[in-house]
Amino acid sequence: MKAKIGWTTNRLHSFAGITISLVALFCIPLLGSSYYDFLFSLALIYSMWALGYNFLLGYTGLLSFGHGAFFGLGAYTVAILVTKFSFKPFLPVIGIAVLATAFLGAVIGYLCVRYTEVYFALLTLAFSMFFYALVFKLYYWTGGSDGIGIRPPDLFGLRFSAIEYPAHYYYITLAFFLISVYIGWRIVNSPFGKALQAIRDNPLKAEAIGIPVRRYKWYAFIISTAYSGLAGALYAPLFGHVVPDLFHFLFAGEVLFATLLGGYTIFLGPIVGGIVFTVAKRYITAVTIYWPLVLGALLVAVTLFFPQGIVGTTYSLLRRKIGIKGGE
Amino acid sequence: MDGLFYGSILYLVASGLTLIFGVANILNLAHGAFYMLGAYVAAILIKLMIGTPYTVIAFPLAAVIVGLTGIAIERGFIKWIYEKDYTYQLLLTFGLSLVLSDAVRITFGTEPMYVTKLYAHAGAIDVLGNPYPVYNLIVIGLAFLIGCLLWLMMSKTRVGKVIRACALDREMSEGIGINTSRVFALAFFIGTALAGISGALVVPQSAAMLGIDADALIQSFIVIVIGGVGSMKGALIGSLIIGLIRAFGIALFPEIELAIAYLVMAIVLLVRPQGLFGREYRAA
Amino acid sequence: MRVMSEEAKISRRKFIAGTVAATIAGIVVGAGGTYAAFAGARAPEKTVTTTVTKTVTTTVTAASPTITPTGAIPSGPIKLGVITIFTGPGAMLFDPGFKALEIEVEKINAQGGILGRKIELVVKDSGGKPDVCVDHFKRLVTEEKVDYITVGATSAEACAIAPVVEESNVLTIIQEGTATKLFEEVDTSPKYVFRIANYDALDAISHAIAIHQAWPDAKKFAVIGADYVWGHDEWNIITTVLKKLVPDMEIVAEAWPPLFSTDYSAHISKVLAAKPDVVELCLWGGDLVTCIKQGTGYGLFKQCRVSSVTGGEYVWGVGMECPDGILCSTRYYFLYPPWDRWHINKEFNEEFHRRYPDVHGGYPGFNCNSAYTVIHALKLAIEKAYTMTGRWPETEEIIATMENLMIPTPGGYRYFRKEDHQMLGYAISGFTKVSAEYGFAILDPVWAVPPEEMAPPPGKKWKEWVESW
Amino acid sequence: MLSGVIRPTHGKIYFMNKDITGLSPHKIVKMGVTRGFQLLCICSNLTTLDNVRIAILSHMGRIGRVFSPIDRDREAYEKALETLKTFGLDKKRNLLARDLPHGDKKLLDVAMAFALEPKLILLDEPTSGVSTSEKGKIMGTIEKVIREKGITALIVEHDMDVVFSYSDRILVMHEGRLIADGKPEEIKSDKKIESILLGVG
Repeated sequence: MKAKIGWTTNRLHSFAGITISLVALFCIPLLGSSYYDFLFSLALIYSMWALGYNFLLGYTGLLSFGHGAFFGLGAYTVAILVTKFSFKPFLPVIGIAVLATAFLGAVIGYLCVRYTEVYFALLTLAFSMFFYALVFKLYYWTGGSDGIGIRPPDLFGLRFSAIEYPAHYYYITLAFFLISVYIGWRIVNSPFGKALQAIRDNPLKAEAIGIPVRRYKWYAFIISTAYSGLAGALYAPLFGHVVPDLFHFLFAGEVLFATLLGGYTIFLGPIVGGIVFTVAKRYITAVTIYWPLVLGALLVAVTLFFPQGIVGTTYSLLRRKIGIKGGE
Repeated sequence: MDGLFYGSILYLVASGLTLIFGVANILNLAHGAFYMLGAYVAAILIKLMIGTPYTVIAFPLAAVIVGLTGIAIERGFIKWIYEKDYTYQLLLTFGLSLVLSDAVRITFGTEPMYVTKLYAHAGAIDVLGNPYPVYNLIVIGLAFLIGCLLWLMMSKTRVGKVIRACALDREMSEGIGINTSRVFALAFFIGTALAGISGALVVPQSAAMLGIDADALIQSFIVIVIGGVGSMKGALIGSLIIGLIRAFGIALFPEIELAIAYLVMAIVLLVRPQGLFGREYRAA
Repeated sequence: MRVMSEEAKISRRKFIAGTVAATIAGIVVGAGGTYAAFAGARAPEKTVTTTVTKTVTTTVTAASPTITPTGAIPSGPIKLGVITIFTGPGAMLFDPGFKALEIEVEKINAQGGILGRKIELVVKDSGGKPDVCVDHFKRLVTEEKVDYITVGATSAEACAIAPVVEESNVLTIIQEGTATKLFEEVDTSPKYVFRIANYDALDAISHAIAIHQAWPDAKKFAVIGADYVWGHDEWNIITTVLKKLVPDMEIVAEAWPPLFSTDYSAHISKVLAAKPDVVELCLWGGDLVTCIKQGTGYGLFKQCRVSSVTGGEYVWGVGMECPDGILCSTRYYFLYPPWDRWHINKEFNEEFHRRYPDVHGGYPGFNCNSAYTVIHALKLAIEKAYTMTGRWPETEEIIATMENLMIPTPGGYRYFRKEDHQMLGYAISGFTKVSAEYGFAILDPVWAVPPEEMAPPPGKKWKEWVESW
Repeated sequence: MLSGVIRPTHGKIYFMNKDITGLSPHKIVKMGVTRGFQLLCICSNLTTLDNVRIAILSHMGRIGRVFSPIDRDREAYEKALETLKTFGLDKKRNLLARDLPHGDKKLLDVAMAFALEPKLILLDEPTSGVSTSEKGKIMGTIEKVIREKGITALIVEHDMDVVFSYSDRILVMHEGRLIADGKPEEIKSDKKIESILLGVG
């Protein structure tokens, strides 16, 4: 609903929607279950990841199988800084992780954005598996297949642990989440954001009206990797352990799934998708040992029957029922 | 020699993947699951038939069963998304791969399935003073034979021409009265059957176990990218290259052997995205 | 160093004599009554349907429980959280173990449970993924409020979960998760974490000693090892020990196939080209089977002597074609202690074989022994603590009891070391020999190394200890 | 080739005495050459307004603004609205481009080219796929705008009615060669060209 600012008739709806969701998000720790704090911290992290991912998939039309690697890179940067260098101040650690990821994203992206569709997907897959193999092999730095266990970094001298004080961590995640959403929303609605959408719809035309297509794709790639890096950096202290699996393309499949589940044509889609995916996945794995089957079937069903995702489908329904206007 | 065997298996998996991509323009992420299914089905069949002269039939039978599953999946799911964005195609096959591999686990259990006798009975022969397993030679020969048959079918028969026409231009082929839908189903049958037979051929010298699907999938990605996505000849050359990289990598630079293959894939994509034998790549 | 290596060179006969003594002691205690209750064979029950949350509730009220509770016992069942692996390649290791756990829980429940409380299993599948494992753990503790937890975990999972356990104050027994660094680095003074299986360093040290004893003349060693932390760690420890035992030994070749490879020909060729005396196969599961099969084709077993640190139960998969004379080690072997001398083992094997003739070659593997040990250690500790407190013991009281508790397991007596909560058990080694009776290769002769011979003293890292020989 | 999408194999392209051979398309646009497309070429999931607006922002050099909301740029908004009005599309500005009728889509395509305030505009069959009745309307609109703003337009067209009714100068190409160059009246009266046109269609 946030996405519809600009249509005065819908201002009220948008305002109400934003307020309700903010209040709901703030209230989660009041449920009093440290498990839910943990779960929703994770959900917000996935949301941020999907939001960033959607800059490529939804707004630029590029499907990447390599975003697990950037997520993993963020997580490993934090883990290595904290354990190998004993560098613990929270914000700088996160900052360095994001910068490192964005830098690598810039290098990889520069090579990848020349290609489209399946070739782009395959190239990102190749790079991500290359890093996977490296992380697996560089035992001294990465702990190989066992990964690295990390103690959480400090925030303003406040020692927090993901297990003992999950509510703290939840609010930290929420703060990052809100900032990311705000920045993301500004970018999407900026001329640059529109230019990306033009590239997605019609790269030829975009070029013809003077948009430097390849350079903008590259920027979009960097932005989305920075988001992945942030999500990964927040993920590491939450779990207290990172493993090379994060770099695997199957892990990147999760963000793809989350984005699609929410609906990638709409700004709100991946945000909702990230939350729903996380909660659903954790729930399904908890109740059945057939969870790969259920998740796979869910993915198939979404692809075939709800290609617009949750938010997209809801929008269409709303539009038909009560005549709310506007798309994007 | 060692690279050749690995390359042969890889060729069979990858040619199936590349055939499906070439004809139906679908990058089938569930291909590894079909390979795993082939291994399990073959293991069951061989166990049933072992000791009888019919054991040999187990391999083609496994391939046919996997191929039929392939058709069923194609008709049931994939058929609906040919016209859609490639994003949906990747996602759908990704979902299918999860479902299929979990279905394999539920059906066949978590234990690896071993097949005894066949590999050992084939024995070993002397090659340059070192023993070499005959079974490996059989597989290499078989892969070569299947490769030849595929080539003959594609270039000489009517079916092959129809398939190639579809691969080149779907709408045009429809225009001249080809039932493309049926051709796509056929491509899926052949493609998945190839995955099935390679899975089956691995069983006697290894085992049918969970987890072999992801590896097969990603290795054949590397192969078809190097060879050229959609090119049958490319699959052959690509698998030979990967087989060799692997054999030399293990001997010379074991530390980074795995990473090298991915790096080669990335470099080929960057320098020549259409692969060594692929059709011209159009940057849209 | 001299002193220890003298001690280390214990003859095979001495090992056997040692274990015979231990087993006889075991029989005396065993006959004492704890296990008499289920001496009689029961008809196999239908497997509990593997659905959502497995609730094992056997309503059979059989023989009276060993201890009749008198004090305050909470009503309602004991909730035991189980996180193990049913999906993915790791499942082959832990699925049979879970079956063994189910068998034992059914048995205990049939006898009235622990102090009259039935055991209810709350089962989760981690798929071998550390993040899922941690997630399940949190859910089990905070949402499902289980009393105790057992984790059938990989090394990575164990390392990930141990710090979480220590902060959540729930008694957690890890079955495998045998990373050496778990108690050496990750969790140096465990309180709530216990681990059953002999960890990697014990496996490797005992195996290295066995290699040296079996082939004292061997100088040139090579390895084909699974390319992940476990494989590299094992080989590192084995060679460190061998270097102490054979100062002029050399490593002539190393080949590292990734996990779950289906083709080892290049690795075998590479190793053979270096002409080693002994080739170590640091592989497990289907990988080991595949490698042995292909090794036969390449004449591996004709050209050199072969050993495997995990061999024991995995050579079953090779069937009757398994070459004789592979030196295999393992954490538990189904024929050891021999059935006629240690009836727990006989019972355990027969029951498992009756119910699951097709699972894991039809006989329990080392994870099954671990799973058995989990539930019986818990039972013994609770009952023993109860005799002192007169009420249902607190977790801390159970932990205090469990430290240094002697537990009869199918694999002989085992105990938790107080200092690091590591259970110590015999390490088994033996030579393969195909057996028409079983249809696969068994270990014959087979012998055991007692923990005192191979376990670093508490608080000491394996490396310091081995270096100090 | 002129607009830079395809690189020429040989020869050079000059625009206003500058060599633009092999420049990337967006640089050529900066120099004042824009194009419309034969096949429909608009961004169908953006609104009509946004389609034109990004073209305007691109021309104003503000397309790279990452952080300021597009709606806050009044100047771009006004300009976009003005362009839309010129093409008679202002009533439909909040519709998604894919929901426009076909003729309007063609107009939008051209409008985006105009929004760039070009010196030279290349139009490739602006009326292809449009019904005969609509052709006049579209061409009329285009002609009006071109003449008002004094833009040179290079139009490729097969429809002879369109060609003869709107052109100032006609170049006839046949099998890759230039065979005639002149005013519509001259071309019309040339028998040789007529035979080719009739023969080829």
